[in-house]
Amino acid sequence: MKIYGFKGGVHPPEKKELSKDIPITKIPLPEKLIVLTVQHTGASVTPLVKPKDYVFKGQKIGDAQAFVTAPIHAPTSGTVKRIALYPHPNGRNVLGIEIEPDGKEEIFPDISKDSSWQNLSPEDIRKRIREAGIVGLGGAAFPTHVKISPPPEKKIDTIILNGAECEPYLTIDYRLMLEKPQLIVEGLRILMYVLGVKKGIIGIENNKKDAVEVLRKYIDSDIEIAILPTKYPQGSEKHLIKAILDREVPSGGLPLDVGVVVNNVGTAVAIAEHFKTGLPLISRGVTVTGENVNSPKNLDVLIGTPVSKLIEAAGGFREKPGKIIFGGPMMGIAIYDMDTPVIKGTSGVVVFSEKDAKYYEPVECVRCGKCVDVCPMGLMPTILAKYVRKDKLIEAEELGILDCIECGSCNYICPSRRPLLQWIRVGKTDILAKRRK
Amino acid sequence: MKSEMDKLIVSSSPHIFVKEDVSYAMRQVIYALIPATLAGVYFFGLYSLWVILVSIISAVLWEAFALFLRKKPLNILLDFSAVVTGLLLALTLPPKVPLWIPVIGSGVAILLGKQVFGGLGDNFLNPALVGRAFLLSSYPQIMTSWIEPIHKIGGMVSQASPLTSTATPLAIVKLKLTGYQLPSYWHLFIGDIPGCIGETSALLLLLGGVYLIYKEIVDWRIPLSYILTVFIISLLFGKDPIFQILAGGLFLGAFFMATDWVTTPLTKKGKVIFGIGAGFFTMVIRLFGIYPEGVSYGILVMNALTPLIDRTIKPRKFGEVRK
Amino acid sequence: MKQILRYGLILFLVCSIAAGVLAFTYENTQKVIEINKKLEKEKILKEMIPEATEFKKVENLPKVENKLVKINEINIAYKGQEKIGSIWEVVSKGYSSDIILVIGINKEGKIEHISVLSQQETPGLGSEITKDSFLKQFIGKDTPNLEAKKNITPVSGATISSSAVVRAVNEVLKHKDF
Amino acid sequence: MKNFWIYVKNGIFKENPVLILMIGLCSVLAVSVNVQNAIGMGLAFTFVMVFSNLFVSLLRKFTPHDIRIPIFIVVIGTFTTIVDLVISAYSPTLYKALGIFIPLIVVNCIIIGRAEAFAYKHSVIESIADGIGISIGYVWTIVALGAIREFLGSGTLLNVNIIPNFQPMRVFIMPPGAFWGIGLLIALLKWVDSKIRR
Repeated sequence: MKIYGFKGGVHPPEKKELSKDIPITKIPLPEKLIVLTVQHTGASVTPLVKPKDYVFKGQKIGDAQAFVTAPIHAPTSGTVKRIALYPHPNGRNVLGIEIEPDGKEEIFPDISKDSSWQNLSPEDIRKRIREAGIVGLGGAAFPTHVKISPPPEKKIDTIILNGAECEPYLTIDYRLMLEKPQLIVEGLRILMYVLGVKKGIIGIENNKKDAVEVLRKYIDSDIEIAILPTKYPQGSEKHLIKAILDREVPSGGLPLDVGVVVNNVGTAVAIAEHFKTGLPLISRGVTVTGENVNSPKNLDVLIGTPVSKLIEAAGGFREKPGKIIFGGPMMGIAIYDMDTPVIKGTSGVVVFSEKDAKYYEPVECVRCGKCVDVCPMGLMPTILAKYVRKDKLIEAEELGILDCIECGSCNYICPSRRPLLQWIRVGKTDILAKRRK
Repeated sequence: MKSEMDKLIVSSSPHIFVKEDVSYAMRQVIYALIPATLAGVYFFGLYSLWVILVSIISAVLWEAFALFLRKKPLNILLDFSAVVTGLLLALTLPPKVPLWIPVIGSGVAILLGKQVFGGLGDNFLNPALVGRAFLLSSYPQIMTSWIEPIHKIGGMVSQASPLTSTATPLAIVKLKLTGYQLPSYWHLFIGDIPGCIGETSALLLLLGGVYLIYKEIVDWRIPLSYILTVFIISLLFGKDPIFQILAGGLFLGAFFMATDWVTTPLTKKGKVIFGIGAGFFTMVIRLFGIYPEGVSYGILVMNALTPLIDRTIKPRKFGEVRK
Repeated sequence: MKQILRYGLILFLVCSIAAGVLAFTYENTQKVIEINKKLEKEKILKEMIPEATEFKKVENLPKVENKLVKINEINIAYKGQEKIGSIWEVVSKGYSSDIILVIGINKEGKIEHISVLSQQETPGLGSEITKDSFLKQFIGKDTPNLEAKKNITPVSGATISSSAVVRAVNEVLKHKDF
Repeated sequence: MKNFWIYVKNGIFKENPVLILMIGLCSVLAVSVNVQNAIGMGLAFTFVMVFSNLFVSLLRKFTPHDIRIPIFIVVIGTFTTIVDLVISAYSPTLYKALGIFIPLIVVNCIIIGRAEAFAYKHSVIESIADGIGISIGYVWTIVALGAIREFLGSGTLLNVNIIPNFQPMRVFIMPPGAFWGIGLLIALLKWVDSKIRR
């Protein structure tokens, strides 16, 4: 398969060797689970239960009316203890449902046991996916049923499964590809059926050759595997499409505009698992890693498990922690509270020691142009940052600041240690706020 | 757990950074210049080592002085940019200049070429070249008095006694001077010819330049387009293109000055334009100007045009809809 | 229409007054200016050959073969009826400009005085030819065999400008007895 | 009369034509090679400045708005020609040095600028005050610049050697030196200004 590649990008140290050979394991049921009402991109959900209510495993406990949203479910059976504000990985406090598990794992009786998706209509499958609360598990957590409901005028011809996993440290997608290849292929087939597409492609970076070998055994001629060069941000939707199909998602557009739907391999697993067991999305794979945990792990954890439990499972801290990141080190968010629960978009937890979480004092831009070279979107980050600092938002917008995918490559490469991405984020927020007015 | 929680660092992504910072890059430039510097000292004698040392030390002191005046922390000195400026300035001086020349030159370079604009990153002209241009127009006699190398490659001792004044190969050609012999390509390439301390050895400068390109400190586009432009224009005007490339400070300029991060365009396309422009102006000065050598002014002119290039040349945006 | 006339009239008035004032000033300064000019010229010539009492401009200038040199003017100096020397104004092509020289030749045919009237050579290099240290080498010379780096030390770093002066002096010496 | 001194003071620093208004730079940069030329140019300028302000103000009631510029030019031109002729007659050396710059006073933006911006709208006395103030500002600036450039560029002041064996920085008598010099003066004035304000 011909690979086209894309311009820009960086090569941060991969650090995947820390956890890549460790099979996915489960962790003991924690004493409390906090299911937040903000799990995904789109509208937050309203709790459907009250404190002291008994909930079954897989019971829907929150939903919303909006289109772009997905319901949340109880990860296990137990009692609702409290509905209050809890720390969200994004730094704010949001409404969450705290459940005290009873350990009985009683499954919600109304759950459909019908596992034959072939007999369902695409519309019914979309409904099932929505009801199962399945969202993109790559990180952005965009509700999957929205993604696979393209407007009729857009013709979709290809589905790409994203197995690039370009973020350093993270290995959960790699483990899924090794351990659950048949589910990945099954999930992809469900998606192809829903969208009426003949072509499915799984994109994998060439540092995961063994995953390619394993997956090859399960595919037919309708599915291809694209081996991509290892480069960050290969896993960005737009760049995946560009690298595999040489199609460019237009500025401000979606993959739909070039006839493509992209889903994470984890999402495919979740879809396939849902049709196998009938259970909604109540757990996900998380890589817990970093030089500062004693034994890095790939874990299958319930949504709502506090991060402290994950670190416990990974053997605890090696030395004093400096930074705990939800997600990978390039795009993840540093959290401040050890009680922060896992949400549907949490693909990894990376722990840095105090020494590694060093803060660099920025110096004046020396105009080396490296940020321009590495920007996968073809922007000029240092100029954008300068415009934002000088409050020249119109100029920044003309230079394409809104196209920024916040991959952080510019910030990573900058020899002057300038917080370019922070400025660009500020600028984007300001421009969007002004637009709304 | 609570106590640890208080200490967690919160910052926005990304959370990892390259090791190579500005100071690292500047140190690489210094390493890359060492061969040509040592060759200069070998060719022109120990006195030129003094010139180099005085230039570097005074550049650092001037920088410290400026930082003190501007109430800036002195640890900015650790970016090594003043050392690079001092070294580059010294390498563009004739070997027997009096020692106050590098002191004044580096003062102008650091104070008027860099710090008045706000220090490293805000200067729009290459500081070392500002210093050199100042010296050249202020003390033209001192700045154009050359000596024969005291050591020659291959055991050949120079015929003329050292310290007698001589002329650079470019001056011999440009001014149609009689009584001088033009060095062969080989000598031009090796560098045992009259010229500035660090500009004569094309070989060692090329070596340093390739090292910097390999280390991804400089972009190959500028030196290549620069040298190529000089080559083509010489060809068009019936000059010996190999001579035009090897003689004078073209290699020093193309690899070490025209590639200065701060004063060259951001984009790759812009860098090519910069190289072509510098080559063009260098040749215009060499062919039609009053100076035999045009590298420093060629680069300075393009430095001044860099903001314009950056305004016009933008990288192609991903997914840009062509109108 | 009426306005144009009014504007015209006002302008005319202002201009007339200005013209009057200027005419008055001109009348009163012109004589002084002319005297000044004459005095200055004589002063230059006098400096060259101080004992001369009168100068006569030569009408038929000698032909110069060298294309780089041009003779502008020759004045013969007289002391009473006796011819005691000549003063030459010559132009020579320098490095970046025309160098205008004034050369005084005494009655023995030797150069008595030489100075640069105007030049625009490279400041600090070619412009050094105006210095006495360079020019005084020519005093007393009488044969057109001068050559830079042989019997004349050029200004260092400015061989072209120095040669231009040498060339001019040679031409003058060649034609001194025209 | 109080106003008179205020207007005079105005031109010296607060509205210094060269360093603050930054007009008429051409003659300043060209003539400030040494102190002598600077003084000569300054005096010529002062004469034209004060008299043109005076007459423009005097004539302002008779000057129709539509043709004020031609009239300003005629007034300024007249005084410039007078200066030109007088200097040429009585100080040929200065005339040689200032050369073409005296006729250029006609188009000096400072003079026509003040005629338009000030003298055309103010009384005769005020206009004279403004002319004097602006002239003082111009003179001290051009003389200071001349001193800097002469000292650094030739090693002399008023053609007297100051420091023996000083190696003059010839760049200062060339155009780049003029820009550096004026840049330094502007910086100095801003610095002093910020100190005073604080």
